[in-house]
Amino acid sequence: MKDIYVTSSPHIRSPEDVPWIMRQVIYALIPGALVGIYFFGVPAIKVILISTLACIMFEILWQRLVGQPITVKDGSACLTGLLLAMNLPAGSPWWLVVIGAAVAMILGKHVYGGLGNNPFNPALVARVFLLISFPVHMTTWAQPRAFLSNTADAVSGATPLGALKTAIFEHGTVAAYGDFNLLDPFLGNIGGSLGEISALALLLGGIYLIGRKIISWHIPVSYIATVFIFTGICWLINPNMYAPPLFHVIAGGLMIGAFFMATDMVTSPITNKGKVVFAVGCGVITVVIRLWGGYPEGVSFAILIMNAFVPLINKATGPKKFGAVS
Amino acid sequence: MINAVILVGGIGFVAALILGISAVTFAVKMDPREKAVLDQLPGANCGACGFAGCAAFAHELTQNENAEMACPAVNEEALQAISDVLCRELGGGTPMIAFVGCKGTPEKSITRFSYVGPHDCRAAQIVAGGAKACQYGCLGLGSCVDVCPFDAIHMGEDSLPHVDDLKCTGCGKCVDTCPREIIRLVPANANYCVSCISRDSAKDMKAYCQVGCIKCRICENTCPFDAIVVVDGNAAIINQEKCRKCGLCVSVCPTGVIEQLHVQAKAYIIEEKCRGCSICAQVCPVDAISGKPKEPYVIDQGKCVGCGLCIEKCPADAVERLSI
Amino acid sequence: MKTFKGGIHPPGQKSLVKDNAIVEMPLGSLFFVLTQQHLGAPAKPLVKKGDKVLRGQVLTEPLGFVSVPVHAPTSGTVKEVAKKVHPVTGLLAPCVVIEADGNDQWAEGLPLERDPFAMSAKDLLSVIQGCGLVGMGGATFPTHVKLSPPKDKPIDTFIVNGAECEPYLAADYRLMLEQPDRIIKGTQIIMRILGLDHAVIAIEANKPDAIKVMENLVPPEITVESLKVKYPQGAEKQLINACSGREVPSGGLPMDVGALVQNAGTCAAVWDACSRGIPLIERITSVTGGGIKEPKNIKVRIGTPLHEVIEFCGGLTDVAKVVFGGPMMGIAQYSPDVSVMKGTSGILILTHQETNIDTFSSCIGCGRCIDACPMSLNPSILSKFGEKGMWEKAVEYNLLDCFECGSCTYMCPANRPIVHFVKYLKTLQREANAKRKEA
Amino acid sequence: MYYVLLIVGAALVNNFVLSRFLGICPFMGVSKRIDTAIGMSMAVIFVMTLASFVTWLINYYLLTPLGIQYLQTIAFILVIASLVQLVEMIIQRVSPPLYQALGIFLPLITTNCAVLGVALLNIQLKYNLLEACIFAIGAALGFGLALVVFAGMREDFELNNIPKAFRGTPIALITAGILSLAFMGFSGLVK
Repeated sequence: MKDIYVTSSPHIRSPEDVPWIMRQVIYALIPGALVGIYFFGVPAIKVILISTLACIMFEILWQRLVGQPITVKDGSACLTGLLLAMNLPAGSPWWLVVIGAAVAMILGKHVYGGLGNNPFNPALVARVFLLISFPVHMTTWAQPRAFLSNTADAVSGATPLGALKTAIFEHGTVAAYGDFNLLDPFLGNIGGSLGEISALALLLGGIYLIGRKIISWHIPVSYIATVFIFTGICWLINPNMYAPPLFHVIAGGLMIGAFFMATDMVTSPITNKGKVVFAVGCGVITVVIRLWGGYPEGVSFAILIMNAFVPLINKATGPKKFGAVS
Repeated sequence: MINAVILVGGIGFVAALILGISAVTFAVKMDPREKAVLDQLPGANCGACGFAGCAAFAHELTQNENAEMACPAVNEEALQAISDVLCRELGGGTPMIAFVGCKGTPEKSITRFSYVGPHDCRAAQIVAGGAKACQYGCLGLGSCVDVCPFDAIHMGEDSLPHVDDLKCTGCGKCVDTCPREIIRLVPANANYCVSCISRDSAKDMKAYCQVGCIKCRICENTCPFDAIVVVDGNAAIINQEKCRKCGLCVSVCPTGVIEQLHVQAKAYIIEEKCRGCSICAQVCPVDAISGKPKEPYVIDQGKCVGCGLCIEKCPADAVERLSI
Repeated sequence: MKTFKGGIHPPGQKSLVKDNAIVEMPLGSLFFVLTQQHLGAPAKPLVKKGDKVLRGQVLTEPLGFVSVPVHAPTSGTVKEVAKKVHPVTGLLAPCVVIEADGNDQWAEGLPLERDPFAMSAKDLLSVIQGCGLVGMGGATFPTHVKLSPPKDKPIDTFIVNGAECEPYLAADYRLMLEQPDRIIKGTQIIMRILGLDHAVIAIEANKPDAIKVMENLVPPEITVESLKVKYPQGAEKQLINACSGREVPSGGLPMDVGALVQNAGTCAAVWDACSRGIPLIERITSVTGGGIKEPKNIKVRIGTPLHEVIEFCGGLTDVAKVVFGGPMMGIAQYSPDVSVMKGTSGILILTHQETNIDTFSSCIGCGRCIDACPMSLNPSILSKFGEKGMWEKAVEYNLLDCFECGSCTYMCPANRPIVHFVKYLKTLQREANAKRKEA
Repeated sequence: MYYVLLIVGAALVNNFVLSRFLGICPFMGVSKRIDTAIGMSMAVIFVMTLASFVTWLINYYLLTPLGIQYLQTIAFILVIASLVQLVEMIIQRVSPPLYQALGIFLPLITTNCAVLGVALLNIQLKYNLLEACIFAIGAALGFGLALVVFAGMREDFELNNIPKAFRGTPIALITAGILSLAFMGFSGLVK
């Protein structure tokens, strides 16, 4: 009986393994990516392809280099690539995407030992790295559907949050922004990163993930609720200075952040209690940066900063022990 | 200018005053020797001395008059330095090194099943007692390698751990880690060790291992110095104090389970000094020395095993080791 | 429906064997009766090579209170008292090898006829120990010890465990369906020993016909409780939690909350022992899995070697793993000579498709193990400590509360052998404690 | 509100470690375990506040009247060094475990650029005495926050399978870099 396997119990396993989970997240991202492609056209496809391929390539390259088994099959590199693409402007030049992929895969993930060991969300590390290193490229937003008009000045738009910040900065009131159209950001007809424009598509993906039990409702719901309540209070106090809460929820990167970036299993707390604490922290930092900070958008920074707090949160919020109270 | 001098001097003086006062008020007694001793210890905090790290051991050495040198990793120089600091002689003990008592490579020693699980011997041992058919054999997952603080053990291509004599300090961490107690400490100058600890009989062993000690006692009968014994069903054990490193046991062992750690330098006879007394030829356990009486004797380098008996017995100091 | 917090829903796979009536396995020629088939103090062999033994004859003498004897499964000659593979440890252990003579002749006076309800509790307990009864669900803790609680911890809740939450297995189910009276009468004897006027038979809701049979037969002082289908519903602490709402304190025993759980098979064996004096020499076990040609529920003598069982069930097709017990907590076997024990509730032949022998990767922090853990532990961090051998830290995270049900490991998408790490850490902890005591 | 902003500004926006890159040595050295990190943070809060207080007085009541501000750096180092020595002695007496844990790093505060930095910044930014102390507390809080968060992460690294080449300081520096990137999000929060 030499070809018999002997292991510790249990002897059966759930079929839901890591590649399966990664596949589900990728499926959930598809609607958001499709909306991006619909509004930004061919450049969006290019960014998605380059980013995904570059991430896979860098993973293989690194693992070859250090002599680790190659793990691209688990789909995490592909997912990181897709997430990174969705966080970049559709018109990003190819080299920007490749640099981002390198930062994500190597600095964000593999120097820490690969999937499961990284404290920060790799895609966000790359995004923030690019945002600070190449601010011009990273804030040159393509206008939605501009590729159809076939004009050279396709790159001139601004994100709703950017426009809001400018309005407050230049005129001291939100009135300068105009009226808060909620339908366009809901559907995706706004400027912004490739994948963050349509709240609807991201919401669909998020609901799919929750339904599939890949993510729990705790992070997205607490995150969005915190942003809504916080901005709502500010708006009630001074509607001249602050935009309505629903606008803050729908416009910008909150949806993709709450459903896809903050919920990254590796870099979020492990218990549900911890997830709520984490998400509230993300929400507060996001709003603080959006309302009073120098950057119009704070989701990436907020999640990265809270990523750093995860070990502490995990320590403080262990599960309640069975039989502790009798 | 003068202001500056006065000011800086003044601040310095005031600060010195305050520090001086608080040094007295908040004084904590600390033996200055402790630091001196600590500087001499290796600082690897391996815990082989039985204390929580080098600092704790340094504390023990200075505070306890009777504390012996329990650190296996200090060298002669450091030992002398510590003795000087403490003003008492510290016994060093014989330097030891780790020795792996198993030669059961996957080809020579069969496995019972395929193990899947953590890559750790101690973890593998709890699943049906480990995959190796021999209950005494090396599992080959390298827990000893991971635990070595001196990078002195490495897994060889034969899936067995190998000790680097030069790096091994004999701290014994690997000995504690090995779930099958295969690794043991032997004197660093030991030359021959038995690479098997199996208590199974030759009959049982035949089924799963070709390189185990089969308790045939040939080595016991061959050893000219009674240094090797097979007792109570244990594998052969070499008494390192009695062993004269002749290596005869290696040559007679039918399974080749006795390992030679160092190459012994062979002996040769200095012609001018030899008086041809024939004592060397008589004591040689391998009959490597021949010659005619009153004429210089010759050592057959092919036969000599470097035991050194002749060197010891020669009345004329005519035998020496070849330098290697 | 009653249940507990946490747990998992692995596919039941019971249909493989669930509808097969219990068949008695014909007598083999060689029996390997291990002397230690229980948890606790060892037992000393009373026979030597060449002795003639009869069916039901005592073979060992228990050394201590927490110990039980083993008995000859059939009549024959002792071929040798030697070391054979033990299915629980996988190591060699003392074993009485009996060469059957084929007559299957009972020892003198067996089986006898008596009214157990006329006997005193003390007598019943000594009969139960003398007949070598242990928990037949797999833990093999001596039954008489469980039935002798200390005075300051009286038992008021008695639960008969018919949950059989392990996938694949259907031995208890068949027993409940075919011989419910044995279980009920055994339950009544245990109630008599403990002086209880009430007992609960707990059955998972996926066995409606067993629940029905039981409900029709039970006397009014016994109730049948239907439980939610969830693994590990049949684990002692979880079962008590589900049935009575009580939580056995960390590090404590069921008796600390006044509860007692006995497996349905054990109850049936208690009846046989008390009414007819028959020792525990055979049991019902499910031989199932994708790798066996004819899955069966068999009544098999203790000591029957594995290869004979496999032969009786038509032989193997594809085999990756052989497991004694259920797929969640059972123990993988490697030797065809390993023998059926008192605690062997099932023999699984798992194919490569059914079992998972992939290597594991780093924890991705998904938290599924935490949701699954019925003891509300943090298996994720325990497994990380396991990788580094940091048992002191693990003890701080309640390592010792884990009873290795395997729910976390079943769920883990990264395939991490969490239970293995836990066992490993517990071993390290035990060794360190032993060392400390020595010093 | 002004003082709250002062603290927030010093702790988050211009975090001493993550955006001014002061005090990296103790930040790397004492961030291996959370409890020592907390102890170190306490020590730093205490030393920074005290140092700010004393150096401010010295600057405005000794150096300025005498017209020898050019001696700032030397005088401050002198004062801070003695202060830390004092703290060290007190800790050694009062809490030996904390002293053991901080070990070599207490003397490191002596010449810690973070402490000297806060003293010099106080003068440069023309804070009054109260502002100087509050700024020091904010800066020390920011230092402590970064230290504790970082210690939490490094404790987790112990359990992770980081490639051998990156274990210890390399991974800590990379992480500090990423954390610093993240903290840049706060820029512009307080002018």
